[in-house]
Amino acid sequence: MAKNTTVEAARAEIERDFQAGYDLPVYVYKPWCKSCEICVALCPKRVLEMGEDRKPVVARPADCIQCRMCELHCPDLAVFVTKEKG
Amino acid sequence: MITMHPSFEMLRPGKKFPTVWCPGCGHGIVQGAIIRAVQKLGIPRDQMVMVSGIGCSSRMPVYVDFNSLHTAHGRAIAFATGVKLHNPKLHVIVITGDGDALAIGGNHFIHAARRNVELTVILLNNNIYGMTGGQYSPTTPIGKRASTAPYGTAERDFDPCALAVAAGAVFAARGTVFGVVELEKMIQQALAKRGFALVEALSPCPTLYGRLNREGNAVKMIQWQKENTINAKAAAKLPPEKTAGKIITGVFHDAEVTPYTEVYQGIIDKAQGQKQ
Amino acid sequence: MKDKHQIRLSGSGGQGMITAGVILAEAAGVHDGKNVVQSQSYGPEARGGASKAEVIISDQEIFFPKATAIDILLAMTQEAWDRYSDDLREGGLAVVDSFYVKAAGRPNVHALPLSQSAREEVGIEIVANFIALAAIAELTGVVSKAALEKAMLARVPRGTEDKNRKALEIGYRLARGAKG
Amino acid sequence: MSADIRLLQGNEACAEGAIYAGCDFFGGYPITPSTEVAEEMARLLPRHGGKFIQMEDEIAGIATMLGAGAAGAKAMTATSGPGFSLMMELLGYGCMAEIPAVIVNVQRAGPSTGLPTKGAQADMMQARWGTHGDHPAIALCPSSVAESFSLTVKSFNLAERFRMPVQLMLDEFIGHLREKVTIPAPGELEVYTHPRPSVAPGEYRHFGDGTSVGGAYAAMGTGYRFNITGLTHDPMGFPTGRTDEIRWKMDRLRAKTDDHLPELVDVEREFLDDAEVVLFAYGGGARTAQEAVRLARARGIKAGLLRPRIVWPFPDQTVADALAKAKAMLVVELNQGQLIGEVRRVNQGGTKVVPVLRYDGEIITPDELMTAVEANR
Repeated sequence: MAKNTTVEAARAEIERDFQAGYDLPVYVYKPWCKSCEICVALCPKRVLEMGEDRKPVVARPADCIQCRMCELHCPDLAVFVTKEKG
Repeated sequence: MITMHPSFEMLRPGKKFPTVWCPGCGHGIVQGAIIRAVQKLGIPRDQMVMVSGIGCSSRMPVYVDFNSLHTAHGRAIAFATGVKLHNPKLHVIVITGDGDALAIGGNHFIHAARRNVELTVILLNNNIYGMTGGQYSPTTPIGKRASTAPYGTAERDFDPCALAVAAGAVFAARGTVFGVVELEKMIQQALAKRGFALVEALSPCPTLYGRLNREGNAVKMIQWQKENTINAKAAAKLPPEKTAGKIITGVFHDAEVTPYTEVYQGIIDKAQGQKQ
Repeated sequence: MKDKHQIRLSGSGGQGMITAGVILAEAAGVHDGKNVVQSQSYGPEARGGASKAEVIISDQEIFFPKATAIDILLAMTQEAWDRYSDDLREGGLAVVDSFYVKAAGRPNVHALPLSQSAREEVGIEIVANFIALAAIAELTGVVSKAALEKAMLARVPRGTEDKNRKALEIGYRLARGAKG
Repeated sequence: MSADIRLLQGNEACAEGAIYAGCDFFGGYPITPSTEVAEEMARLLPRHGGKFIQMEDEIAGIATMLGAGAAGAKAMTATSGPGFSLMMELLGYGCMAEIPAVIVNVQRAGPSTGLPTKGAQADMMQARWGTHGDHPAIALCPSSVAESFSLTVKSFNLAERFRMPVQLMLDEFIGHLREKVTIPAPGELEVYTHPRPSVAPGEYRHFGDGTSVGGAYAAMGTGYRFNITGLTHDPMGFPTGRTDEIRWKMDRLRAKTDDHLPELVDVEREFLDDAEVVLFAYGGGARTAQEAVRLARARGIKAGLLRPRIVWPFPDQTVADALAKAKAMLVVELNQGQLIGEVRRVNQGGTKVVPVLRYDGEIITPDELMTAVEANR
């Protein structure tokens, strides 16, 4: 289930992950994810897969082309691309 | 270089997320497009006012860090008219749904278009009343099921873009959440218009409309949009049999007409000129 | 002179009874410095059929705002006379249009050719209401002539001042003739 | 400078009062017998740089007024009977969202279309209880054209201070009556405008800090972004389902009037010291009572008059005090008996409470009222 947090809390949590060396091209902020699978379905390179917890996982990071389809289509601002294209 | 979600800066401080919307509801996708459109235009958020009525879509203003006014069912456009007329410097976006804008609020919708009040109306059309459990709306297609149409509706739906244009809107466009990039451009164009501008965003309701009409989950409904919509420019080049039954998207109308608050400023000047 | 006057101006819709009432009230109230209240009939009652405006003028504060015992009645039509003359108190004075109204059998009724003089001398019947106001002013002194003219000129369209002034003169003259 | 004395209708004086009070927005829909308020505002507002808009119906009228009010305007609407009924939902919105505004109701006889051109005072309970849900109400009743001016100014002051819609309950008798009014010079009457916040935007709470009355609150576009909603909300304006927050909000609304009753009493008392027969009257109907109390005194009857100018909140204590000293209280109303229920509610002793009512579109005459006075002397 989604967990209610403020944007300030979300930002702090994500920053901590970044500082701890997060290096994948896509970030999934799980507390806001409602498991709708849109990001998984619309990724043209199948970078994302649904995990056992019904949240997306970055299964094939090397295939990401930074097209942002996942980010633009996530209704809950829970998925975003962490790296600029090119 | 690793970067944060670019929309976070526009979210309401102190407000808990995620949103009230169901999993896979298209409204959050439209919200993202609005945020990006405002960011790209560089409108200071202090000048932004988001006004809404009642319904699922109308919950949006609380999530975005603008001035916001969540009003009563159907009345968002009438409230927004007051905001804009009192302070024409403010950018006023109306967030409304198909039931809110076209049923209970239909009168306000056509009259604001007629007056050409500078409002950017984003009509999130999910073809159903979501908040109250799936009753049919003025855009539920005939024959489709709703909680108040267990055998399918007996009513024809109408086209909000055509209605707005007929009533005097200066801009009318229809996009989908599948085509969110185009949708975002339409919203940008609409925000830049001086006058009554409508963007109809087709936004699936998997929980109610999808289930009642066996159209599958959010993913299936978004993919349905991909397969069943044609851009107006492309459609114009196709034979009629290829476009039959498809939903046409795109910008239908884009005109320049002196906006309401400017005309009213002329009234003020005239009245003050006559003052003894 | 009695310090409270209840005046009813009646006629048919379009004869300018309300305008006359407002001007009389403004003249007596704003220019003569009396206390005044003015009220009138509205709506279907005021369209077409009989229309009335009431003015109460007093040196004292006026509480109840409607006329109960009429001191001065103007009736421009037979219908207005039939409908509104019952409230004319004993000893009250009436001015009626001699062309339209048969008001026989009442003392103190001055039948004056209001509309006829308007037509013949000014060329437009619409100013009959001002002729009537002037006649009332001359007969009763309820309002000063200076105040009446000032109030009237402030309310009439620009360019019509002369015709309206003439209407007042006719009214004063007719009333002087009636006084004998 | 000589005094500005004018002959005005009650409705025109109301519009002049609004301008005096600094009203800069009118949204409404014309309806008899309130239309002259709209017509005058259409003429006057743009001269003063304000805005007038005729909307598509009364719901839109009050909605656009509240929108302007939320944005920072001193806003107003005016209506009558059927239009007042249409506005009821959003009157509650204005209370919940704490938007200052003035709603003028020039009362006509109902129900339904009723008598559009004839007066009544039959919306008095609607002003108190017409919208759904518990909520505070402030309503004023002018008895003269001069009061139509001064009480409109007062309505705006109360709306700003109490941060809620205030209802000016005119009636057709006063709305269409013409009387002399001395327009006060600027500064002669108090004009109150609520303060704007001085805290840093991050610390601002649109519904916070425990000051629902007299506190500072922001206009849109001034650096303080806030959420306004008709949903029950917390101090930030965020919708809430928490019972403690719901109770906080509801108590905050109730406290607006309940905690400030002394400043919400505005009653005219005439000949009350030794009065045995007290006339209770308000608005247009009070004009008859003012006449009758003098007629009664001239006949040696110890009569007095109690005339509330603010009717909601009801002046319980003032009425109770008068009842305690009187043999009878005659309640004069142009309806089938509305505020008489309030009089009976506060009547703790055995004072006789007598209705003197008229509801045929005409005002009670002094003779009618004197008959009742004589019968209860």
